[in-house]
Amino acid sequence: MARKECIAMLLAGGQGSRLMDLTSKIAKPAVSFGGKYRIIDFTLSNCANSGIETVGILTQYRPYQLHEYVGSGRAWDLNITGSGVSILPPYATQEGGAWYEGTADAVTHNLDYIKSHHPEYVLILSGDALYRMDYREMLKTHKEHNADLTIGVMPVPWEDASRFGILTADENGQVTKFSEKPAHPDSNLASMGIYIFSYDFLVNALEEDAINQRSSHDFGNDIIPKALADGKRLFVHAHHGFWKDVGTIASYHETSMDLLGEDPLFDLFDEKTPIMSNDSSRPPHYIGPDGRVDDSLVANGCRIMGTVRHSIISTDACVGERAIVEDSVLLPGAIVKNGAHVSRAILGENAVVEEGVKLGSVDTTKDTAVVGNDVVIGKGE
Amino acid sequence: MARKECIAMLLAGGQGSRLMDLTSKIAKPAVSFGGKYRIIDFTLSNCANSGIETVGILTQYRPYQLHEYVGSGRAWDLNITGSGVSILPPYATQEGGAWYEGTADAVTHNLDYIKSHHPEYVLILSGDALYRMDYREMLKTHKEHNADLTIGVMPVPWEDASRFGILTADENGQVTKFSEKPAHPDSNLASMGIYIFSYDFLVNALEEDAINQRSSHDFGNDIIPKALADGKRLFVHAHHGFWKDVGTIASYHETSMDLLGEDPLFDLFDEKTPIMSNDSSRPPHYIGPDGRVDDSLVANGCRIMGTVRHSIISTDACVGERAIVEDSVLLPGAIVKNGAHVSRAILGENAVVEEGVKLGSVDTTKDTAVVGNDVVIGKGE
Amino acid sequence: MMNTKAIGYITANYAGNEPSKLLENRPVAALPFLGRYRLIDFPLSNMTNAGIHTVGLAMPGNWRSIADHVGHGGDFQLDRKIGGLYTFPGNPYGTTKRGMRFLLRDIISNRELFERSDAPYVVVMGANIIFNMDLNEVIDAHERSGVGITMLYVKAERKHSDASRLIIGDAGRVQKVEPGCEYGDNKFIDCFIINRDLLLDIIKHYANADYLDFFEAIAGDMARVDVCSYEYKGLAIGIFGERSYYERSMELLAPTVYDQLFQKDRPIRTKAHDAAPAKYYAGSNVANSFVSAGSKIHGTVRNSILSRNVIVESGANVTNSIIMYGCVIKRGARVENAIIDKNNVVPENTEYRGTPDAIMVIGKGTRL
Amino acid sequence: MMNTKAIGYITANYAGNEPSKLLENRPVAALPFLGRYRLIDFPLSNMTNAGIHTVGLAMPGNWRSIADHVGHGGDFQLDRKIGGLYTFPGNPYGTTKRGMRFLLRDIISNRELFERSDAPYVVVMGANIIFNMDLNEVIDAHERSGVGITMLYVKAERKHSDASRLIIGDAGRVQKVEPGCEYGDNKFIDCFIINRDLLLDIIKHYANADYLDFFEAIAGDMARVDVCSYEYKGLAIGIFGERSYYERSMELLAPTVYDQLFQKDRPIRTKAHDAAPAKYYAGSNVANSFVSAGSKIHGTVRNSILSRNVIVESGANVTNSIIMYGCVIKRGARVENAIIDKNNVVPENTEYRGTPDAIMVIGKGTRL
Repeated sequence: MARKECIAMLLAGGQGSRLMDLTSKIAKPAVSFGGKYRIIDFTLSNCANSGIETVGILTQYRPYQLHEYVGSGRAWDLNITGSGVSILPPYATQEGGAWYEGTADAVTHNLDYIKSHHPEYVLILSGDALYRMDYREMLKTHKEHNADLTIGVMPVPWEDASRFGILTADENGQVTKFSEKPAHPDSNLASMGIYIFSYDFLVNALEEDAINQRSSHDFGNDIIPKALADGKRLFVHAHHGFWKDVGTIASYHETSMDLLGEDPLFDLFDEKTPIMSNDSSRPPHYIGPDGRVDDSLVANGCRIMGTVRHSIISTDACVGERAIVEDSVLLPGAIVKNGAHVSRAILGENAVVEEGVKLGSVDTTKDTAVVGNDVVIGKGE
Repeated sequence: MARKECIAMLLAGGQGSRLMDLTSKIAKPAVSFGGKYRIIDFTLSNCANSGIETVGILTQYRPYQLHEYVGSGRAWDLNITGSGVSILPPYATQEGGAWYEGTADAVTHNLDYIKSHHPEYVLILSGDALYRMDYREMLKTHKEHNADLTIGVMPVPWEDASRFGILTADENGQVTKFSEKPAHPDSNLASMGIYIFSYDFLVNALEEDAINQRSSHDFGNDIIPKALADGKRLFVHAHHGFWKDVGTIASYHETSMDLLGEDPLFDLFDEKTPIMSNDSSRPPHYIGPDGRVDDSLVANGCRIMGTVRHSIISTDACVGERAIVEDSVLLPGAIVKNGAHVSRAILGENAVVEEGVKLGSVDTTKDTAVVGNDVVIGKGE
Repeated sequence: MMNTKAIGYITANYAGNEPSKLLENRPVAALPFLGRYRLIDFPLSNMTNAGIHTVGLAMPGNWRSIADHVGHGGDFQLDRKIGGLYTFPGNPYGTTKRGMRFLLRDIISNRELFERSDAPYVVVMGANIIFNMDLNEVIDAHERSGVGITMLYVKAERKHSDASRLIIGDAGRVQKVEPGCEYGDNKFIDCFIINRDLLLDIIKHYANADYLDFFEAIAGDMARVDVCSYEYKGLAIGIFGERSYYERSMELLAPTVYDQLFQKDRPIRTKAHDAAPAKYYAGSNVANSFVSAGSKIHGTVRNSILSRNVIVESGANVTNSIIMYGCVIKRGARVENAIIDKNNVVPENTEYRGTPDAIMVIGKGTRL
Repeated sequence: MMNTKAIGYITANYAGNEPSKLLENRPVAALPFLGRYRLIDFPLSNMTNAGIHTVGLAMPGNWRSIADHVGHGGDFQLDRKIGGLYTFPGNPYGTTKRGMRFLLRDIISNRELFERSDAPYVVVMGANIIFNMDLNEVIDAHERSGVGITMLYVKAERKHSDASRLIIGDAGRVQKVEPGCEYGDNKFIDCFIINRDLLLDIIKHYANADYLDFFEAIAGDMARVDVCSYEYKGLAIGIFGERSYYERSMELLAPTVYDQLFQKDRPIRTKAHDAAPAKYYAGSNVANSFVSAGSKIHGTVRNSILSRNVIVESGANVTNSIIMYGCVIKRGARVENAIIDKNNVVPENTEYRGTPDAIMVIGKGTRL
């Protein structure tokens, strides 16, 4: 197989239990986001837009919808013979089967896959954040420093720093310290969970980690601290721009709302770095004679007969006559029937809010209301 | 999703350890066979030629090459949005991960997949035999009998019957008895491991089996005996024609040789029911000025400078000058160097037999020689 | 489920008789329709939804926009090893003669496909009368009747000089196919089922008259070949020029009409695009309209159809209009009773206003 | 890795000047080559192997065989959402004028693709001079040199009246492009790299002379646009008619020649087929030949090239010949110094014998 400069390993195996009912049946990266996308689209589009054409996707938790959605990778121009996307679930060998026990362990189990592509560099990604990034820039940083490992970081407000894994670096960007959720941070550079490894170092680090009985086999907990302790060349690459994890209901809702407004924090419309997705050939949406849509995103296939304000209406969702939807996210196929009123809520795929039902509250001190996929909310509930 | 009449579940998870070195790194269904094919091609082609357009492939043992080879299913015209092939590896749920413990258990874990297609009938297949079959004929038998379960059977010579799972049926084809390797068979109808279930019966049978602590969760060991005991409507569908398992080195070699000769037992060239495969765009093969090929199959990309007799030379394999290959199978990329002599052997993918080496024996009382993938056989060995 | 009974043949080289700016650079079959589709999507989707896996497609001379859109049939599940989509050069100048859709020469060009098949029937379609039909019902009816050809028609709701009418006699037999169609006539919807053997016979028999339309060629022979009729009760939308294009598009704004063309179990397939969901800004005001992905709406839209990537700026007003791909309606501009072809910019505070009787048509723009 | 520096443009409508039965129903670009390829595979594979993801392809009028073979570019990794293969109607009668490959009108038809790109360079190729080259080396050389155009040439090994020669001056600058080429001349291999901006300038500047070849149009302007030359040292195979087709094909029987065209790290891609491995029966006798999948050999084959699904029956003898797809050489027949086009049956005990100086050519047969 032809030598590839850089391949990506995308960690997509976690359950994402903090997304509650939205991930009861599907893996987090396959959760719908932004009207017509799924969370993994953003990372896969970053790969495609960065010219990275080999992406191994490590799956474990309820991966069926994710596998179907990714398919051959065609939606991201990653259907390339001998490279493109590869789905890498846990597997059995002569010694029996082994589940992925941690992020590093998942990659260790697929070292054969990595080796078969002979890359010089390996990019480790996770599929649960919303951001645009040209990984080629990060690779340039990595090469300039002749680094063993380069870590993508994001400057965060100092008051938030103690919620993140924080990297301290010298004036050249070389990492001097890594602290997980430090009480008294001496840096505000938060790890984005994006790593570029030089190939030889990755193989060594993973092989050593695999036989370390005390390791939890996690990049953040084990591989990075060990590498620092061993005096390896670790550098940071700072990302300037939007980056947000969508791993909790609160952040999912907040990040969804970041897509709205006159000048949104994350612009889905940027044509230079398009967000690609596995599109579904649905017709344009229809706004009815009494429909009213304000400061919202509306995807194909929708039918809006009522009022939508500051919301995201995903593919094939419907809003009935005299119904009101505000500050909410309707996932694909969700239905708000005539006269219902939905505020600050997330309705799962094909969820139904029956006629006249009132759901959620505009009171931002209350939790966002969540309705699971396929759940019907009737009058009595 | 539109209702499908019949979908297929293809059991491709086993290790195939009796194929020894040929399956040390890849799953049995991905093993090369017949010059340009892989074993799973025959079953997938049967599906395509039978108009079955939804095929779930259950994988577990070292599935990477198998996943890459199957890809989007395009090679078998099974790249169909919302159906086509789906790779179904073991997965984790909220309750943790579960490996497939038996053939029935593997299907049980994917009942959600089956249900999502709303089929009337489910065809259970395995990917390790060489045969041509129109599953529509079997489905017709199933429907005519209004059966719960129809089992594909093959009349075998009476003296061989005690090596198989044997079904005894009345004059209408209704199964009256099932005996695993009976010492004194009262029927010569061997089970081919091909089942058509009516959907409701399958779901009930699997759900009951799943909670049965004494079950090994196997179709042959558990589901069929239980169904018979419960008085369900089980019928046989007799297959007349070639059918051979290729699960041991001896049967692999023997079945390979069945492709040769003036009027082969299995004809790769039948245009009505073509064997489809994921072709590799290699150039035509070249027979050198002193090349000599007799009673053999030679795939694309080969270079034959020496002599080949009664053998199968797979894609990109090479036979050097003055080398002799007889009664053998060279897997893709295998190289027999100048002056070497290979008899009754199977050379794995990219295996090399060095110059002048003699390997194997025409003596059919001896075992077939096997060289593993990527192994080099030098003079000293 | 794979259809083993029929293969398909579609002519995409109908050129119409009415000159139009919309058709200067594209064939009728490539006309954008309802925001994201093109007319050719409909016959192709009907074939695919019936499980037909082998389709011959006669291309016009200016085939580029069809090729860009249809590709190798992948979006229609027709990118296959066995069967699939076979495009070939049809008569480059199209079939402009009144009522002519199925030039014999084009059918003969596709002969090899008909010969290689072993399906008993061929479903033949044009691309300018569109519908969403379960073709298997018609194929089954054809099979049961045992006739040579079954022609599909609807009761005409209006005059169409460029459609054909069927003169139907006893037992539903078609006696004549005549050009032009008045209210109440049996309007041929350019779709018929024919026995493959019969088609090959006709190809052979009439090879010297290959400049004729198929139904002109067999006009004297209708009884012998046994041509039957089948009334289609659903919605069939004929596009013959600007007027019918505009009126039929606008009628789809009624959900009761729309629901006849778009049905979940028989999706209309089309080329996939990476356009973001349409964005409505604060103050936008849209009613009774179709809006496609990638559009950005600040202003007012009424009774209109917007294609992908249309921008309607603040204070702009679009009413009773069809706006195609990539147009920008600038601040304060007004578009009414108009069809604006793709990539146009309507400048600030200008007005493009037609009337219900004289729709204004603006040809393709040059915005990249 | 994706090539961000260049997009591609290929003309597949070269028609040649020599009449030939091989070219009655197909363009030169669709000529079968070495058993399983067609000439068009080579420029497309060169583009793909250099990571070029956007390619415009000018089609001839009789484009059906190219469309069938190339499809939507999937087998060449060119079936993409962003970029991919864009086919369009080139001059339907091809570029028959001597030495003309790059009709300006065709280039202009493709203007939108050039305009939409932001790659700095365009790689331009014909389809009748084939090679397997690392285009990135040439793109890099072009970039380093800072010139407007880099034209690729080889030292001609023979006379070609239908090739062009480059008159090269100081610092490798091309002064003139002239039709015809003798032994030792700098033979243009119909491949050049051009700055995209310059190409757009030339399109605009020479729009009124669009009936000219690109290099005719800029003939008076070579110095200003700064045209450089690049000698390609590898194998370039020019196919201009039957004679060169036959001779160049036969030369590939030498592994040293073959190995220059087929290299594992730069595969030649082509349409995938489901043909079984070739089958050799007891008593077959094949030497110094290429045999393609799907063939069945009972008889004798010497110094020949057999395409897919060829049957050579017992006692049949094929020598110094090219046998195309689906032919059957019946029992006792003899074929020598011949090219047999596809789907022919050579009857029992007949002989098709040309001589080395007068190769016999049999046009397409009718076997299904």
